[in-house]
Amino acid sequence: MLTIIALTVLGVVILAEGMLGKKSWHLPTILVGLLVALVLALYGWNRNLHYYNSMLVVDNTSIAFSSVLIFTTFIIFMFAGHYYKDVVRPLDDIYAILIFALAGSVMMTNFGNLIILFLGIETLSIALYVLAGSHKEAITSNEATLKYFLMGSFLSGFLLFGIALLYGASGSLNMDEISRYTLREAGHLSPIFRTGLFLVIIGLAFKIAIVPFHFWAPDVYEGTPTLLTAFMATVVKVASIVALFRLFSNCFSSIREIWEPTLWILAVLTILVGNFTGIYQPNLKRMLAYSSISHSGYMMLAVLAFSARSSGSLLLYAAAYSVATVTAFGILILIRGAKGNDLYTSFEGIAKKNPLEAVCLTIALLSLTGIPPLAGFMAKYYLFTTALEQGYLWLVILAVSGSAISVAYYFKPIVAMYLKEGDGIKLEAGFAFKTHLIFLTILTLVLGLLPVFLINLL
Amino acid sequence: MNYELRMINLIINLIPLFPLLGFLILGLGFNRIPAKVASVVGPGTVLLSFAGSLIVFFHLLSGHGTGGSGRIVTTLFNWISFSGFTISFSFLMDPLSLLMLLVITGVGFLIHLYSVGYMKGDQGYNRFFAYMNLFVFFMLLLVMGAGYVMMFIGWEGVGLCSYLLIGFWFKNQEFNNAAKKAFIMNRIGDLGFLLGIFLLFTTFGSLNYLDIFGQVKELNPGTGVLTVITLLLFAGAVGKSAQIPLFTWLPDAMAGPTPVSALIHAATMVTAGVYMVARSNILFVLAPATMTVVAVTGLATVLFAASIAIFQNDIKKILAYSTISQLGYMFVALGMGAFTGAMFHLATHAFFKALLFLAAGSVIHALGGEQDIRKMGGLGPSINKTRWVFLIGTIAISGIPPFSGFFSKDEILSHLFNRSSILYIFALAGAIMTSFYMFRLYYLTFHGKFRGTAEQKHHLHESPSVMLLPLFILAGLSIAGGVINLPAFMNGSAWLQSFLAPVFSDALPFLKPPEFEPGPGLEWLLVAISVVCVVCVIPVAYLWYVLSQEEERKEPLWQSFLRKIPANKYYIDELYDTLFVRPVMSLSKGFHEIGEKKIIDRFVDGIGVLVVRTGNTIRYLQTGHVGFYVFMMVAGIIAVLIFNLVI
Amino acid sequence: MNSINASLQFVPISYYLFFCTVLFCIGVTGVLIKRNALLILMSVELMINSINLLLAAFSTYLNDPAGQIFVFFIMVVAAAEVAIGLAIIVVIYRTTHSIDIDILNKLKW
Amino acid sequence: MITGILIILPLLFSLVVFSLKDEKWIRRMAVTGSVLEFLVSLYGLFLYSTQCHCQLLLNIGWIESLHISFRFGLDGISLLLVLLTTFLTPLIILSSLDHPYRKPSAFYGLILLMEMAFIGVFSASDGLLFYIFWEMALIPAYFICAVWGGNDRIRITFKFFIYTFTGSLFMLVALIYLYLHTPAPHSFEITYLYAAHLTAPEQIWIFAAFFLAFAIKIPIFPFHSWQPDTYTEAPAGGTMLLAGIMLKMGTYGLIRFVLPICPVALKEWGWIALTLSVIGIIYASVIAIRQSDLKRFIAYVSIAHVGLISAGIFALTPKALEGAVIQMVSHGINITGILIIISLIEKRMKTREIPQIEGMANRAPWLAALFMILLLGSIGLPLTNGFIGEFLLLLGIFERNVWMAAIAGMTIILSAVYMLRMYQRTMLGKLREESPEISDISLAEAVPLIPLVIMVIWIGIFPNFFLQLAEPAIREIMNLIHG
Repeated sequence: MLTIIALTVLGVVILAEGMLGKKSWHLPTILVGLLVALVLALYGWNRNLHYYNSMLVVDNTSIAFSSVLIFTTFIIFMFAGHYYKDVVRPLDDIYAILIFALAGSVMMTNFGNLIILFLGIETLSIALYVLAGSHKEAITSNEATLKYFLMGSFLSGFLLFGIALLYGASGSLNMDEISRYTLREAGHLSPIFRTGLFLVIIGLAFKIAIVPFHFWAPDVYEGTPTLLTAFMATVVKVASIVALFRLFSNCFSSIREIWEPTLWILAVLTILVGNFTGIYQPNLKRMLAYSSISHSGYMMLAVLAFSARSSGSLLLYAAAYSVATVTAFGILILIRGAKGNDLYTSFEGIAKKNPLEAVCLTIALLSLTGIPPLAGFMAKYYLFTTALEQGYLWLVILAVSGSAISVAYYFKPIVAMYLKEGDGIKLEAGFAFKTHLIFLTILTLVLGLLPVFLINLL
Repeated sequence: MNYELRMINLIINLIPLFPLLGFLILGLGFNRIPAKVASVVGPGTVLLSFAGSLIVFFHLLSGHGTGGSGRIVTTLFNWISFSGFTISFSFLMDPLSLLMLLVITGVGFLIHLYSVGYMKGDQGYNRFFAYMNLFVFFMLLLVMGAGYVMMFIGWEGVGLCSYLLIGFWFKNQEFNNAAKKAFIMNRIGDLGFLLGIFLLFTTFGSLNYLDIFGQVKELNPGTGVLTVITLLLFAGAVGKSAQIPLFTWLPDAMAGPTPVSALIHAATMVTAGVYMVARSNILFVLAPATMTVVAVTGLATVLFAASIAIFQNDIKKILAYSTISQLGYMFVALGMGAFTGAMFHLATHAFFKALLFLAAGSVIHALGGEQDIRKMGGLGPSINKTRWVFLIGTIAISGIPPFSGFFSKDEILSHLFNRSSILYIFALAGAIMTSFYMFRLYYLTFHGKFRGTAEQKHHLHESPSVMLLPLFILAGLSIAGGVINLPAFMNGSAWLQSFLAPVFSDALPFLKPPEFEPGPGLEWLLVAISVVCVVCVIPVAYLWYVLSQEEERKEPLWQSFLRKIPANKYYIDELYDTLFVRPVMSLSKGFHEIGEKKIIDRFVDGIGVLVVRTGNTIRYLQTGHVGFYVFMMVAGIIAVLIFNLVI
Repeated sequence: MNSINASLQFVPISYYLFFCTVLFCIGVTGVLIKRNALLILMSVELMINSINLLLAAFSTYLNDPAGQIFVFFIMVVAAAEVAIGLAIIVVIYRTTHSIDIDILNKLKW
Repeated sequence: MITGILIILPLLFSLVVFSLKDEKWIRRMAVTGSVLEFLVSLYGLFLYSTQCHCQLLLNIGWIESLHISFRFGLDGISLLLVLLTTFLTPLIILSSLDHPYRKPSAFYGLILLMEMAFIGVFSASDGLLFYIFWEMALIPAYFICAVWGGNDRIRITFKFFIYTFTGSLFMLVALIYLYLHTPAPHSFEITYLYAAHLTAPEQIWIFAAFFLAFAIKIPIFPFHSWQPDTYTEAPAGGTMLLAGIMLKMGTYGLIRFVLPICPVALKEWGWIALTLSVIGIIYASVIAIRQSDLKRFIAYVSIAHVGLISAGIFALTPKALEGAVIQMVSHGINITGILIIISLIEKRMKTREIPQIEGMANRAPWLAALFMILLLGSIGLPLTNGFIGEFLLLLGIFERNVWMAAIAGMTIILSAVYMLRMYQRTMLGKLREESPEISDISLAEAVPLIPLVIMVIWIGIFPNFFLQLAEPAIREIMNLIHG
């Protein structure tokens, strides 16, 4: 609760600064504010607070995830300075909206009532519609925001319809009520409820970009300004998957057999389509879009194989995935700055002059591939273990084949950087930028070597 | 263990070590140490081991410290040993191995000595002696080893040395091919040998002669496994001793320097097969089927090789084929159970064949490398000493009394006669051929008029004394070598017989007894027959090859056709080439071109291509049209709902 | 209040359900077939309003205000959404002088 | 403790090497590091006693909640392979010192990193650790081959990477599956994995998954198609690491995991693996005969030899296992030696094409002599290391299946054929006029070769030390299979 308030206030403060024209204050304020929010979030640890007759439920799981979200936003904002360094127009709006979006995502992790879920999603989405189009002059940006908006609002319609049906069937919007209802009616659920259930799934699937509701993702990611794409690919995705996870673990765990097959199929489709389509992409940004799709498929395993340990492994996975992806986007920002595009060809031979950047990107990609001892491997390992525990052997085998395929595209930039000859340009990355990259890389290593911290949290 | 025995053990272990030492010295310093040192070290080490063997020999004769068993076993160390499996590096000294030892080191020393002169000035002088010493070392391991694995070590080792020495002049790829051929053909046999060893181990749980021979007595004759074992072992022997069908490498092996041919390809290595069969006599005796195979193979080789030898024109090749056929005699003897006879012939053959080779070497030396007898002739007067020793060798090999060859061959023949008269007749035919081609060789080389070039004639010279001395000694041995086993009916003591008796004693009872025991009279008769036969072909040879060489040229067509086949060695090489070499080569090509590139690689890459193609197809779903996206999503929604609600 | 509920409950809930579903589907069809961004936006609004109606109906039948409160939230959100949507359409129009959604497919594959 | 040092040391040195700039110091540090490592491992050998089976344990808690921890330990087999690694790495580094690699810091750093991974693989007594190090070895290998390799390196090395990586992923699934079937509390510790209760069909699947991973790594016919290309394209040092040490990971894995964990499956389906291995021997040998590129030639030779090793492993007899272990060591030594020689030849003749090389022995007798010894070792001549392995392997296979042994035995003929053919065409004969002026092997070049040659002879004459080192471990594994 406090977190959300803090974030909202932070957003408002930024706007105020903007009015005062204190452009240079933005980033410091934001970073401090985010830390404060983080602290406030952690303050609720082990307290298990309920607000407004449990419309907001703050338990450890939600705290952990919202911390991850805030932290991810934090590390994204570390790049903001460099990204917007030669933009003259005031940035308070963009920053503020980002913060509001974050607030929305935090709501999505804390909801105890479908209304809050909906509000969170909409806060997030509406903010993102704006952000996606924030690069007004660029036609690609316009296209991105239009596509995102149309499909987004369309699908949130389905979400709402689903919620409405759930409400009608169960007689409440409160999660506990609904779960009690499901327990009661487990055997003979009314078709209304089931329809509602699946419409809700679909609504969330759209946000997570689960195949076949993923079509928006690649285009929107490509069109959106890179920094914000990073936000979409990490915070938004994680928030939505957490929402789904929360919904299922709290409400629908007792009626597994109903949603299991569907999610199974969706997960497999997502993993395969994501990985297959990633292969042929000519540029890194779009490739990352597809990789994010495949990763949401992997995270679906945690939802599917809901067990005592799965929340922990989902947390680890989310963290590992976010860190690695943000790193990759960081390098992407650099390359874009230098070459004006993000085709693989612009990566050729940069390892010579920029060993640090090359190594960071390499490690990030290897982590996404799931090579030990990096974070990505540990995350995948836990995920597969939990899935196998629940007996999803074939799902795991397919997932594994998927990550075998993923090598095909994750290695393209690596090959380009190290093995191809290119114009030996020096990327201009400031000291702060470099240190941040190093920090992220080390984080990837540490998460890989000591995953315990996150696992044992939940 | 008393002092004396410890001394003996030490000496036994030293015997193989001396040549090894020589090898190490010469090998490591081959391009540093001067030739003089090499010519001392090379023969010296062998002489030392000869001395050692003599000591052991007399010690064994005296029978001290052997516990009456007539054998000494010394163990250096456990070579391979882990739970329930031990192969110790140990030597067995018994009459059989001692006989071999004496032959190897004795004849070996003489040949080393000869080489000092023969190889003088060759740029690989030191290397040569290094290889020779290494060979002696391995040969000693072969005969001294106390088990089949030890024998196999030596067995492969001598194969290696023969490879190295055949290809000694490695600038000439022809020689290298010959060397390679020798090694590979040997290895074919060795595979048989190895499998035999495995089967021995799985049957008897040990690979020591004494353990195996101890157990084998319990088995009753003709057991299947014994037959298989012996056949496999014999395969090894066939390869090493150049019997049919693996004999073609030996003539090519003549590419090596002549002393090598004398030592390795006449006196010692090629007889390893004979030694092996003799060593495992009890096994063979208990497998009658194998015995027949051995005998038949041997006899076939005798005739086959002899018939080829008649039509060869290369002095060394003729000797090579004669070696093959003499080895054939030994195998016939073994096959008939005349183990002593075989060993006896082995010994005498070592003497006179070494002599012949060295003499031939001296001839070649005199003619500056000429080996074709058609380009020789009339060399008698100019290199008289060589001519006489060569003649001695020829008489000895032809089996004319009282030369050594006579006694050994006659023992085999009479033994054959007692067993089966058919074999006897064939063997006799072989003997006749032998004396014919040998005298042909002798006459064409030393009689008639010289057919070489003028400047060759000008250069003709007798070899230096360092080469002649070994010749004389060997000549002496070839003359007198027979005495070691004078048969009883000549009031001889049959010393070798009694000396080797302990080795073969276990086997003899299992031999099927001869059809009848010939009296002395019959023995004399047989001797007479064989002598007469071999002697009468000499004038024929003289007539053909000395008096009337012109007619020998223009012969009727059918005759020339008849000579064509054996003259071309019955086209065996060509046969093998088409049967084995070419197929393997084309198979190799096929595997690489089709198996690798077309099938396996294509399949693996195919998967990759498939994945990439799929990716490339799927990605076109991303049309970029919102309308299409929305449509797809709705389709998806409907699918999900139908999947869950209707179905 | 209760009397109103009672009078409303006079109509069976299935009618509302059916009616709203139809309305919703009309909206969906509109989104599917229209190529004009503005019309699509309106169809979406139609969908959302059908949901509002449904929620209201349910809350009446359940005698539970939550649904109707939710409706208010939805209206707010929808308003915001429309505002954003129109803004976006305006921007698009500025750059492409058209609000046909098929004009824009630079981003694909 | 010592095991920990063994793993940390190369890592530290590789970091140092990475950070260094001055080429001279890079080389020095690389050599020092690897040699130091070797000495440490020798000390480990000194501490090791052949009596009990697994020792020099190191156990640092890692993820207690899942009973995963840094568990290292050496038994005879692992110790031998660790020694092999630490013995070969310095020689490989030495042999590539005079080669002008660009970015030497990265090159030697990666080699040391790889050494660390190898040692981890060989000493891990925890399934997950094994897997982690297994993959960690792959990354440096990829970069070494891809960055310093030949012209077609990008395609080839990528194929190599994705092929082996795919294989190992299935191993991961199998491992996790095993983990979940270990007696509670689940653990990856090797003994737990051995104790996992599996039904026969489960065992078969596990076997299949492991076999796939290891067969690709070794490689066993028909999973070998990545290997000749990779060996050919990789830089000399890289090929040595791959052929000398890396493929031993596969054979080691077979012994450490497949044999004890799925004996039932082996009894049912082992014959397929055995047959494949034996086919591989003949197939690769026959192909090797006609190869013209020396490195490609060696690649096929290696396939043939490891085919024999894996055949021995699948023969499931103690002798065959002893043979396999000793042969792993011997193969590592021989092939590394031969590869060093090949790099020397290439340095002199500027080519690896056999038809363009002839008569080197005329000018380089010592080179030819060393070559001959290594070659004899690899064709298994008695009193060289190759013979011990081949003899025991064939004997073991013979005990299992006579015909397999007979076919596998063909290798002693075929190896003679291809090896001598190659030797004759490169070393013997007349030196071509057009061929460059070549010199004999220099002392610096001989330094890495001499130890190898000595080992060839030493193992050949005194194999007992090595055999008995491995024996208790092998008895252990045999008990697990049959008990």
